[in-house]
Amino acid sequence: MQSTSWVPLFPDQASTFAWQVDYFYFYLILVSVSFAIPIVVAIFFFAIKYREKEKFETPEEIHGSMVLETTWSIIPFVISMTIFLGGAYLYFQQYRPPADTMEIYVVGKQWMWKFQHGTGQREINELHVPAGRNIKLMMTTEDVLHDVFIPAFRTKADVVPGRYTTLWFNATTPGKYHLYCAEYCGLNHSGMGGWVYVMPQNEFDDWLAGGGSNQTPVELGKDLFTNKLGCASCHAGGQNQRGAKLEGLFGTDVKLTTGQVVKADEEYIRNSILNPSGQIVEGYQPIMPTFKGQVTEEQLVGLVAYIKSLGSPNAATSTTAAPTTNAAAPSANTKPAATPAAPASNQPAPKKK
Amino acid sequence: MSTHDHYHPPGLQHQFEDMKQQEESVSIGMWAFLVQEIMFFGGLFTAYLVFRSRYPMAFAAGSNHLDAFWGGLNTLVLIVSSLTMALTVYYAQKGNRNMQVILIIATMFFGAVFLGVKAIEYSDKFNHGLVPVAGLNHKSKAEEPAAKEEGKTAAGEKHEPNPRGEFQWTGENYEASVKIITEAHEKKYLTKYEEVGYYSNGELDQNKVRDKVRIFYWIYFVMTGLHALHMIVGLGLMTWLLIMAWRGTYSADYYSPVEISGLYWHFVDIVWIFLFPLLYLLGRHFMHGGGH
Amino acid sequence: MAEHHDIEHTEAHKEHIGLPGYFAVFGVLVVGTILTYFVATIDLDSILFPGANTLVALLIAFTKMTCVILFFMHVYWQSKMIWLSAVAGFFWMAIMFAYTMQDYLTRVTGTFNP
Amino acid sequence: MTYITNGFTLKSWLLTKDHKRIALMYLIAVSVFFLLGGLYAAAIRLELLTPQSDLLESGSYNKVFTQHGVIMVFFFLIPAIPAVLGNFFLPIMIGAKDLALPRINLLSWYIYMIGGSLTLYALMQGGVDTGWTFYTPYSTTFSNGYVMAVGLGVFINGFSSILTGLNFIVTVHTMRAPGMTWFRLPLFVWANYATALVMILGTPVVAITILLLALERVGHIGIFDPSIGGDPILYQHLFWFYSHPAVYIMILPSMGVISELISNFSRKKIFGYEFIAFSSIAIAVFGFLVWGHHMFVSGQSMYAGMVFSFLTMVVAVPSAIKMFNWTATLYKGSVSYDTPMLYALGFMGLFLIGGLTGLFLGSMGLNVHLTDTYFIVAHFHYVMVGGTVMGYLGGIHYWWSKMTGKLYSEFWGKISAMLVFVGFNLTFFPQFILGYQGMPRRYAAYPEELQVLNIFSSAGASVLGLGLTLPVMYLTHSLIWGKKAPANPWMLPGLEWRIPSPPPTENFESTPVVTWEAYEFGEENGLDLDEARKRDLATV
Ligand code: HEA
Ligand code: HEA
Ligand code: HEC
Ligand code: CUA
Ligand SMILES: [Cu+2]
Repeated sequence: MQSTSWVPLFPDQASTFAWQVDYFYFYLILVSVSFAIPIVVAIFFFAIKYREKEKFETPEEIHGSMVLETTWSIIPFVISMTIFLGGAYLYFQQYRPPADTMEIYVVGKQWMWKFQHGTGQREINELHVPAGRNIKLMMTTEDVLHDVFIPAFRTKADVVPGRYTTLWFNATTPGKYHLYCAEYCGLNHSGMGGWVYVMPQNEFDDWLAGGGSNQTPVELGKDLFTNKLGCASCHAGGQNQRGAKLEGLFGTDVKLTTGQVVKADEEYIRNSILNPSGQIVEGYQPIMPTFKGQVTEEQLVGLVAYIKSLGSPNAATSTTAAPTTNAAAPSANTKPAATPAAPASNQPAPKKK
Repeated sequence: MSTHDHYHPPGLQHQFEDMKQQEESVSIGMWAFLVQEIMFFGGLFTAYLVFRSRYPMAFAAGSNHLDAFWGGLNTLVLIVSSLTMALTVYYAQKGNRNMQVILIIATMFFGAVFLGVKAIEYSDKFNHGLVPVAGLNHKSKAEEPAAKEEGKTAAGEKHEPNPRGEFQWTGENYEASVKIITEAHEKKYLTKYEEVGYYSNGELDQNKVRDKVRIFYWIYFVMTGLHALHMIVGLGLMTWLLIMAWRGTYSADYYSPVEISGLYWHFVDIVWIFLFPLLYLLGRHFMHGGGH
Repeated sequence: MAEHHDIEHTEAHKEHIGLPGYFAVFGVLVVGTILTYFVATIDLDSILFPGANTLVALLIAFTKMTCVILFFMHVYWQSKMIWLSAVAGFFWMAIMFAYTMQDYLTRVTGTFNP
Repeated sequence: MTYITNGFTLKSWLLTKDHKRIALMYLIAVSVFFLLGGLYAAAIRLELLTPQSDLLESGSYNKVFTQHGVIMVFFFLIPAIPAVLGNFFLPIMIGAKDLALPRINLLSWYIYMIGGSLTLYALMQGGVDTGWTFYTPYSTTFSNGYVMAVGLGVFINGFSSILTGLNFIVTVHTMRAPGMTWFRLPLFVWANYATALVMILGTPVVAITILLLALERVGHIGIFDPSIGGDPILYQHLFWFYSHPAVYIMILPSMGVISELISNFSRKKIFGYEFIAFSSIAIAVFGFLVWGHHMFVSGQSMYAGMVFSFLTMVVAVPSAIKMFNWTATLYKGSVSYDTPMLYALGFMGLFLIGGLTGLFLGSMGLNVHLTDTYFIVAHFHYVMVGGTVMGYLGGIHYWWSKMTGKLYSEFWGKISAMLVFVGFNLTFFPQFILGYQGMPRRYAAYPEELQVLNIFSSAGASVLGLGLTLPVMYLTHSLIWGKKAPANPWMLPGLEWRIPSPPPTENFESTPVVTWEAYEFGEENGLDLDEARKRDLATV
């Protein structure tokens, strides 16, 4: 990760707020140090100079001093007012979006972020924005409180169910920055994050136009599955997984809550993604959200390919899909041949870069 | 100062020097307790304030269905019991045992009447499906085809079918709230929260209105419920007081338990003095005065 | 011990307004209740100003409360300490109202409920 | 006969109305909770050694930090100083035989135990995962932990706190010995009085709030749930209306202890007595007006935020006054470095950092970046552990000889005070940096680049843990093998040092008459210094 910060152990500075907040932070550190050092020095100095020399000796009495008391009430008060005013000024900037903004809609959901651009583009857990534009996020959530937090932009705001909150920023430096959920929202709170990509305007335009990727379908599917669409937050395995186990799913018979048994072929997987509530696997809750309208056909192909690559019963380790299943797929999907593209098991996760 | 084995008046606890100190302690303690009680109810009043300022019309609609007659009656009952309580203290100070006993019994009687009336009101809400918790209302079967023809249930009264005991805001109740809300809407009295809180796509939305009214009923039940709980505790206190007074424990020198219990009883009365207008009355003029 | 205690402990403790006084207070309370009921059925909001009904209802309730506190609860004759705690409770509740409402009344963005 | 030997049966303890015995019962209960909370802390730090959530998967991690917070705040820190040290010493320090309402005092212990047991039961059944703040709508609608049981535990426990506060108020008003005027009260008493005000005015609100939360959870009515017309932010208002003042419930008694320690171990009247006394009251009162600083990013109105931020700055000033007066007290004193004093000096340093970083958070523009990150975690551990726990330990050491009649090992005492100080800083200072870098709190897994600082923090926690375990060992050891304590080992003027160690049940043979000011080391205090010097030489 490239660092745009000029101080060690410091987060990147990538928005117009960043340096303001940082300078204010340094001001507070300065205030703190200039109070702390004298106090600590005084404590040490007095404690050593006036240490007990004779057991139980009684030093001279000192009476309080009104002058001192007034001084050390007024000075902190005045300084704290500068802190208040500076903070209020920054805050009003951060919380009042300017007039000319590019709006992006944000929906939080346990535990993923969904973004929608004005042009209709949708993203999950990733947000692409152009540099140098005022960007306003219109945010809400489907369930509990969440919080959009982008440290490099020094800004965050809670996302509250039942209403819209807003957040705006002007990203200055192209790069890739952390996006976190900073309001506790349950089980996978720490997994509810992703990346913000700041791009120069022209690259952003390309991206909006659907700049192609040169990943194989399985790579693409894996990327979508683990990062972009957040499938992994339910299907990643581990004891607490809420979604059905997908490893070794392809080609098996699946028992639905209706009692029906269906074969897990491409069609079935595709339907599971687009219309999850249509066929609920036995033993699971119908909580999987629909991804209809959020995945392009190309991405669907990738997802199906990836899930197939997760292994099928009659191909224990090697994940080349069994020809039988391939043949038995009367898929509406246009590119069934793309499936056994690569042995995904030794495919390293596409490093986020 | 006095040594330890001086004369101990009855009721003096060991940590105190004399009766005066004990009485002061107990009285300050009770007042501190009452402050605590005020803040306890204060949280609820804050909730009331927030939601009433958001959805005044829904609150008016909900309030109109409460029976101000019963509420007013209960206010009077409580005031009488407050008087008898005050008189109890008066006679305790005078050391008059018989009057004490009679007045405590009277206080308890009125307290019980209050609770009885509350029970009547609660059961009315239960029967009309106005308890805001799903499943805690009168469960009336979905109308049988036969009953449907008659349009009446067995009880002879028209009941909304409510098989799962859910909160109901239908029929006349709903019509009345529609009337209030539409009128306020036309005269532009609705708050901006109400504009989105009652309407979907420009149409009054029955479910949304119901939800807001349910919040009113929820506040009504929690507030009056907690108040009733305090009354019950008060009755327990009175029972104890009655026994002690019966035994002639209290005299002109030692009556602070009576006084302390009195403070509690009056406090509970004060809470009701506010609950009555806030829950039963505000918004009533919309019904009588025909809106703004 | 008495010399520094906060409560003036004299016979004042036993003071009260006597039987007629108690009944007078009782009368005020009853009248207040009936009054508040009838006022509530009049549409003061359009006669006077919006919120008048609420204001009147609360004023009556406050009067009733004050009567109960002062006379039934004997605060009128009590020490400063007791006055203070009686007032403090309500004052603190008012703080809670005021500071909570300052948020609700000044929110610019965001209505709640979809 | 001392209060300890006055009856040996279990019943004589469980039904006692003696404030000193109740205090010891609180001490035991509170320590158990502290140990448990500490174990959870250890689990947190172990998990955070690695960026992935490997030791604990996120479900368990969420429960662990929630339970750590709930236990530490509600069952350890809030009762710790008032219910243990306050209970024991407040009556003695004002020359009373007991608290004004001993039965209520015992009741408060039982309520605490019931609330605590309920919570423990809930933890054993499966625990909660809402965070100690129980934010809605997660806690009402989405969490499937034992929110109800833990909420009920906290609710019940609240009343124990209220009763303690009530008792203190009454006691300070009516039970002072002749001559013990308000301005002769030791500052520990003032601090506890101020705390008691907060307890009475604040705690009922959190009680009702939790009740509402519970009702919402069973009934699903909608007061906090926006999907049916409620407002989750109302919950936050009500919660913080108590929980901000609650942080002053935690710190004020500790500040009281520090005033005692600084003044007594400098053998000098405290500088600016009235200012310290009134600043406690000011903190208690103004502390009620700032709760919204926990909600700057919550969707609360900006203007409300501004008012809250302004007032936050205002409440910082009384704390500043205290700091300066303590420092000035050392000037031209006769400072000795006994274990309690080491804790007091440690407190000054750590609370300073904690308080100053509080200003960072109170300033809205910075708060936006810092809230819900480890900066907050560091801030509140600096004030709660660096402040309150240090003060609590200082107080326990200071009064140990009086409470138990035994002397602990000074050597080990000093070692442990140093270990705690060093370990503490190592644990929590790196968290400020982590926080500014943007590490969100309540995260079971975090980005890899933050691992180094987290390892520092976990390493520090083990030093800290060791430092805190030592006192448990040598204090317990001293109960049996410790030297017998004299009535006044440090020749101090307070009333508690004029009665035997441990005190008799009635505290004083006859009601004392106070003729000296607080912290009076001059001739007027009626103590025989030479006598003490001789005795001290004899014991060496
Ligand atoms: C013992 C407990 C304790 C104490 C005493 C304090 C004291 C203070 N706290 Fe802290 N705080 C907590 C416990 C405590 N806090 C907890 C537990 C949380 C997190 C809750 C959660 O979300 O889980 C929290 C969170 C918290 C927040 C919210 C952060 C957020 O969630 O966004 C804020 C914001 O204003 C804040 C501010 C302050 C301030 C200004 C003080 C002041 O009182 C400090 C005053 C002291 C000083 C200022 C130092 C001495 C002064 C000087 C040396 C002189 C120089 C002074 C000046 C120039 C003014 N605290
Ligand atoms: C009093 C309050 C208190 C105390 C003392 C502590 C003590 C510690 N805390 Fe905690 N902490 C909180 C209050 C406290 N904490 C709160 C309120 C939260 C927020 C929770 C939330 O987000 O909801 C929190 C959260 C919190 C986090 C953040 C979790 C997250 O957000 O993901 C971390 C991480 O490092 C942490 C660490 C520690 C550590 C290392 C200690 C160490 O200091 C602990 C050291 C103690 C021991 C090791 C025990 C030793 C004690 C004994 C041996 C005595 C036993 C006695 C007998 C046997 C009789 N705490
Ligand atoms: C909110 C949790 C959640 C998310 C996010 C989620 N799923 Fe699911 N998924 C489930 C659950 C629960 C089931 C089982 C119930 C059902 O069939 O709907 C399931 C079932 C499935 C099935 C059928 C499994 C079988 O055993 O028959 C497939 C295939 C699937 N999901 C793929 C995906 C893909 C691809 C994504 C991402 C684009 C995804 N899921 C995202 C929860 C989730
Ligand atoms: Cu979403 Cu945390
Ligand atoms: Cu706070």
